[in-house]
Amino acid sequence: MTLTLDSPGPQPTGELAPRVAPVLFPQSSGRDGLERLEAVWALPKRFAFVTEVNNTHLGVLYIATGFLFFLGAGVLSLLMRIQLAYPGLAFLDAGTYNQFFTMHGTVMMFLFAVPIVEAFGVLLLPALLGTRDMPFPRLSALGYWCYALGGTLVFASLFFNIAPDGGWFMYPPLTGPKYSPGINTDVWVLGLGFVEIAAVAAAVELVVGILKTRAPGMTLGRMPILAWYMLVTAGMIMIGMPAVIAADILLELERAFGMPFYDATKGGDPLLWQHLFWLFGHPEVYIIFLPAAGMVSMMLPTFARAKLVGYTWLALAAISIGFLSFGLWVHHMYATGLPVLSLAFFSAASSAIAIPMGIQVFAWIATLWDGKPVLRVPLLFILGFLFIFTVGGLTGVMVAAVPYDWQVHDTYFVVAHFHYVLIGGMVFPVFAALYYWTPLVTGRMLSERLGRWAFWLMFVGFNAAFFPMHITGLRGMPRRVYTFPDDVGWNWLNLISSVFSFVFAAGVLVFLIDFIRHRRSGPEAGYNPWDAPSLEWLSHGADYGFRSIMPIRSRYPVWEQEGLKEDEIGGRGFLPDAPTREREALVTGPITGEPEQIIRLPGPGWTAFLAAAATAIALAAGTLKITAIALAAGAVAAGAYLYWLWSMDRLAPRGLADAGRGVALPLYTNGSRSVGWWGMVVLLISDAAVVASFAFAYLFLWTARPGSWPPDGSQIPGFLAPVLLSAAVIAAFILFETADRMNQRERRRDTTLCLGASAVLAIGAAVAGWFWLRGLGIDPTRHSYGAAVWTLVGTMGLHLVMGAGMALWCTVRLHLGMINSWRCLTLRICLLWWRFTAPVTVLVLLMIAGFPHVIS
Amino acid sequence: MSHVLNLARMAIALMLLPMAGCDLAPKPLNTKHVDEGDPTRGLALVAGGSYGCAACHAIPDVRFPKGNVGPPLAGMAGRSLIAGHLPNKPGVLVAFLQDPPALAPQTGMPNVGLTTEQARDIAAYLYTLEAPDGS
Amino acid sequence: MGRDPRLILILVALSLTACGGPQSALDPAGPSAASLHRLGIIMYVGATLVTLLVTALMLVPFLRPRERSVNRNLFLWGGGVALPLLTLTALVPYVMTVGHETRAATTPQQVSIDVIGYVYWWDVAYRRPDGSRGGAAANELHVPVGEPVELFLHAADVIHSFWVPSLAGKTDMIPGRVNRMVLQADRPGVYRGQCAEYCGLQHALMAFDVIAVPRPEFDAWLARASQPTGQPETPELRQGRDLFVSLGCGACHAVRGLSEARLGPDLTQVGSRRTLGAGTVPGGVGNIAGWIASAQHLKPGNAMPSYDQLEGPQLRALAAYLESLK
Amino acid sequence: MSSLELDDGELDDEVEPHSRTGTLRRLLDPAFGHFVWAVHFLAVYVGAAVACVLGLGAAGEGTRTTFLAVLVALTVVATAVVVGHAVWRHRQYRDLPDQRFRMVLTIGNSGIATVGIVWQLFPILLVPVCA
Repeated sequence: MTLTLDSPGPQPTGELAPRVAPVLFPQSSGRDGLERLEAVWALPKRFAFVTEVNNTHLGVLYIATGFLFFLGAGVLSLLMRIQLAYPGLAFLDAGTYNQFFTMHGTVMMFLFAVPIVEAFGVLLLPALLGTRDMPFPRLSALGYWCYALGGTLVFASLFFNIAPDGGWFMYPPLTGPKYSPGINTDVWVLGLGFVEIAAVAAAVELVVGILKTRAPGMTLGRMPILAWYMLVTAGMIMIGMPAVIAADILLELERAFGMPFYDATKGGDPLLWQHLFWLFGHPEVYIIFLPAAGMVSMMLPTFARAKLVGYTWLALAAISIGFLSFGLWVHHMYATGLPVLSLAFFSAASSAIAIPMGIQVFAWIATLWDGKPVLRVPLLFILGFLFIFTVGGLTGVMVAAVPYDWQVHDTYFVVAHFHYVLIGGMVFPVFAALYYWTPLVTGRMLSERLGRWAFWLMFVGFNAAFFPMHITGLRGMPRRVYTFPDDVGWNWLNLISSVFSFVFAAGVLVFLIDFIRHRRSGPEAGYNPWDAPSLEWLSHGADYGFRSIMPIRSRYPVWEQEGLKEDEIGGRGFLPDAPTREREALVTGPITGEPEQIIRLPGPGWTAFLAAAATAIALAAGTLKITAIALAAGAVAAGAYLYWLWSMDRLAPRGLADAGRGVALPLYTNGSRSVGWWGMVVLLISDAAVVASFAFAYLFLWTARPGSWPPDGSQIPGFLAPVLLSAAVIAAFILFETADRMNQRERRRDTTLCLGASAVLAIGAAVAGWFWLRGLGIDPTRHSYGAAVWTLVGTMGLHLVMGAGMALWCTVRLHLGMINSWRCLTLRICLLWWRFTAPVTVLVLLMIAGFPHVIS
Repeated sequence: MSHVLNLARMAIALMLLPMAGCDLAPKPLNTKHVDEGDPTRGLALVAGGSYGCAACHAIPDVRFPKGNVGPPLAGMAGRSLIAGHLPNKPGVLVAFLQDPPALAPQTGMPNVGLTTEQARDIAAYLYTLEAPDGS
Repeated sequence: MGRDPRLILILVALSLTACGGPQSALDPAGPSAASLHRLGIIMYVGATLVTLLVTALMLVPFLRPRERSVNRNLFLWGGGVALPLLTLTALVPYVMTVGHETRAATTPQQVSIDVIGYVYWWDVAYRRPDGSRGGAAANELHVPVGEPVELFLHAADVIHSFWVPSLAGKTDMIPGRVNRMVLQADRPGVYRGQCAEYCGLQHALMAFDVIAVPRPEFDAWLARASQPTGQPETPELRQGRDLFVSLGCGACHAVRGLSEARLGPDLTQVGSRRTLGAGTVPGGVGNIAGWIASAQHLKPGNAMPSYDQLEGPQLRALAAYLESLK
Repeated sequence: MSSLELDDGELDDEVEPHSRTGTLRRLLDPAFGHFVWAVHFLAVYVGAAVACVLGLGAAGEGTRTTFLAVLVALTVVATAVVVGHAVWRHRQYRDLPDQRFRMVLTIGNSGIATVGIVWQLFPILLVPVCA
């Protein structure tokens, strides 16, 4: 892939120049350097805090927001447990209960679990990787604000009785236009679509951050283990989230425009949603679990007083889980009546994941055996995690067994199972992490005594509330029932669960009290209070992270690299200064960690916040069908995004700049060396997953009703039009390639001509595609076939229009002198878009034209 | 000092007064008594559901269903009339439960086929239902 | 923490002994449920042992700190790789052979039933040998004891899931698809089932009964279910029948010989039903009257309106008529 | 002061034998086994699903046996590819101490992927087709 995507071209190459005086921006390791560093990284004052884009600041906000959603969804669960305490209670009516359980699941999964583990990544990774910030701070900010505003809108729907009520996995046709005519479902689809996009933004940030901004010398094998886990997680979000985004788009197309993807009466199939949703939904569990496991792996060595046993094993376990978890999606569809053989493939794949899981658990236990463990509160939560998660994992093996799952699927057994997995596998580690890393942020320690109270209340409350649910489920209680009869034998089990759910909540309350208390009276933490081995403690919470960026030679640098602290404080690492008066960071090679570039990061600014807020308002107004506000806010959002894009690929001098330690590095790079290139690659992988989901929908709808295709009486597409369209698309692409070549030769006029022709061809192809489908008589609302074809072709048409827009964008920048033979990152990134769009469009056209012929 | 103590005593007495008042308020005396009726068995019959009492009436000890076709049965012990025109006496209630249309031709309440013993038990149970406080 | 394994053991033992309940997977009454239960027991025991092992291993370093460094290979290869690899290499093939009963082939003599899920009730139709719709019922399946019964599961509106834990695992009912499953009750009795896939507002009140009776009794029942209902004998019952017609009940409900509509449950034998409103309230004339007058109060959001404009005697007559249909 | 000593070799100590290959491909190479697993998994799953849609369930015993034989053959090929790749990488890396992490990562992933692939034989051999 890289070979074709990354064309060779002029690179302002970096060279290590140990004893040559650098040309630009000399760094100072003295007091003046520190002053500049502090000034550049200082937080904006008061209300302007919404303009801050620094990861430390955003990470804290992110975690706090996630925790608030956790509390909100927790309160919902307590209210539900009151309703279920006795049979036949009327504490909540059916409609309210259904909204509550839908929101409990939705909020816990989408607004708490995924965001908060990503938030820990955003907060900790730059420090763990020994750098100053993530490579795209404004993208982090956009991700955060999209999440915070979108999440708030979704949660607020509860107070207006328009909260979604279709269950957190929203199965159509129940959630289709016929059976859910209200806007409740639109709130879910649009609000969550927003949050999912935020998650993808964060994933792009995490992948590129981990690969491209590590401390010099930090090879892949020396990364803190959390980075491995976060890398796998972000990769999974990249591939998995697009599937559910695609499913959401199809559902909203059905709801808003009557395109029947899930409506069986018009050739749709409800199982299409289940495939797409669970293709994301099962990996989702591991997306939540893996970062938590990574945090456990970070904390364990500290408390075991020993290095991690099996670092490499854990890394490969994380990678294996990342892959295998995508082979489990039918796990949730065992009862749908698919052929038993198909189900059994998934059963076998689910079992294979037990091996990396086993490796992890035993690596952690071995680490405890290897050292002399110190039982502090975080370790207590980790032990609780190990126990609960083991139970949840074992019931996971049970539900993976197809026939057994026929009994327990959609019952309280499964409710118990996934709470063991999620609370055990994620909430307990997150509490351990909160106890562990709070001193890094607040500078004070939480109470050991209250921490023990919180742990035991949570541990006992959790097990006593959720263990009986296994039995409740086996004795026949389905999930999602707002009440139950009093003569089936579930009364005592439910009462026990209800009572102890409050004990669990009391544990959370003790933590909250402790947290509020410690801000005033907690003991000062000082430097590295737990005597941890990892780099984040070196930074001890300064806005800029480290005084200077230290070269790393160990997996446990704070334990093993002598004099690290002194050198860091003394400014004897890289970039001890901010001579450009801007925020700077090092870009390093993704595999070896050798320094490649100095990037200048954007500081505080309104763009990200404004873009997120305007988008949120536009979506909310759109959902409520207030068109004027939606359009106005949409225009503001579009303006903000365009301004943002314009301000990227800034004018940096061509020469080498001082990086400190006698090393000179370029300020500008092209191609695969630059972070922008990596960002685009990651984004295109996500995009490919969306297109693949649409293609899957097309093919799947055929398998649901095999027979004549097209089934709706429209004409079978011929080959002439697709071939002509493909030719136009390929020509547009080749013209874009030629533009890049011309630009390298500084032939500005030819470049402009090529770009212009490319844009014209692209737009022409998109318009011609429209007429082609119309001419075939394919109607998007008559049958699922037409809906699928229009969606696929329409998506590619959008890609072509975007490609044309990029050509114009590049033309303008070319003429303003912002693109030239060596400063061509914008052009190269747009070229990446075309290298993706052209072949994919051709493939899509081929499939739509060829598939009906293949099967007939 | 003793002055302060007296004040405190008075304050406590004042606070306790309303509660004492509650205890002293005249309780409606339950004179209704059904010979050979067992309220426990009666409640079991009502709550068992197969006679459908709760499908039409809200009954305090039955959580579900809380029917709204007929009147709620809370305070049955204190009611003056059954079905709007029959005196609420033990004998009448037992007979009414056994065959409502016979005593009240316009009632919607069907004869659900209770035996005399069952009707007595249910009547005995109904007479344990005092009016809830404040109503 | 040390007490927890014991607690788990006690609870596992409890779960295996406290089998009761009309709707319990722990109290199997058919070959399918029994084989799933056997698989379950094997896994409960295995899971308990692994939990004990992990918990013990995890607590050892706190009880007895070690001086030597740990044998990594034993943990990583032994616990991490060998333990799951060996146990699952044994378990997975076994799992693959369990539960085929529910997809087994049946012979033409056996009973075939179409079950159609509606929001929020179950339509039940017995297939004649020629495949046409024979006797019908609602929210109740009568099956002969000891024989495999073939079910064809449909959905009329949204997704439902057909589940009788004592007899077999669940199978979804999906619009546009027909799922097939085979069910067998080994002993006579009433087995409660319930919709297991969330299907909207009253998902909680969507239950049914499977009534297993000896073959002759079943045949007699099916014969009755296939015949038109008799003429009402008393004036009150006649008034009730007339009301059934004049109020338009027949626009939704079938009463064999009187109306054929199938928008709501078939009422041909409603007087003998164990429950009304798909398990909402028990049967019987009192509940029938209550249901007619306040269906929307008892089960808000179901498709039946509350007939709250009836006069007392009319309500009684209609309820009595329906109760007489047995 | 030891952390100050930094020479080129130290920064660059994970140089691979095939460092000319694109970075993305080099990053993904240790997960090669899992990519094969994914392709194999999709192949057998989609193959079985489409075959059942096209009426394999009603087909004769011979057709079904042939179909299962194809699935078994696919599994054998996929296993061979994964194991072969792991052996190849092992040969390349075994004398390079710097590459130990990469080697273990590659071989470990391949091992787990192999289990994932081989275990698909259980359903293929034990579960009736299209039931």
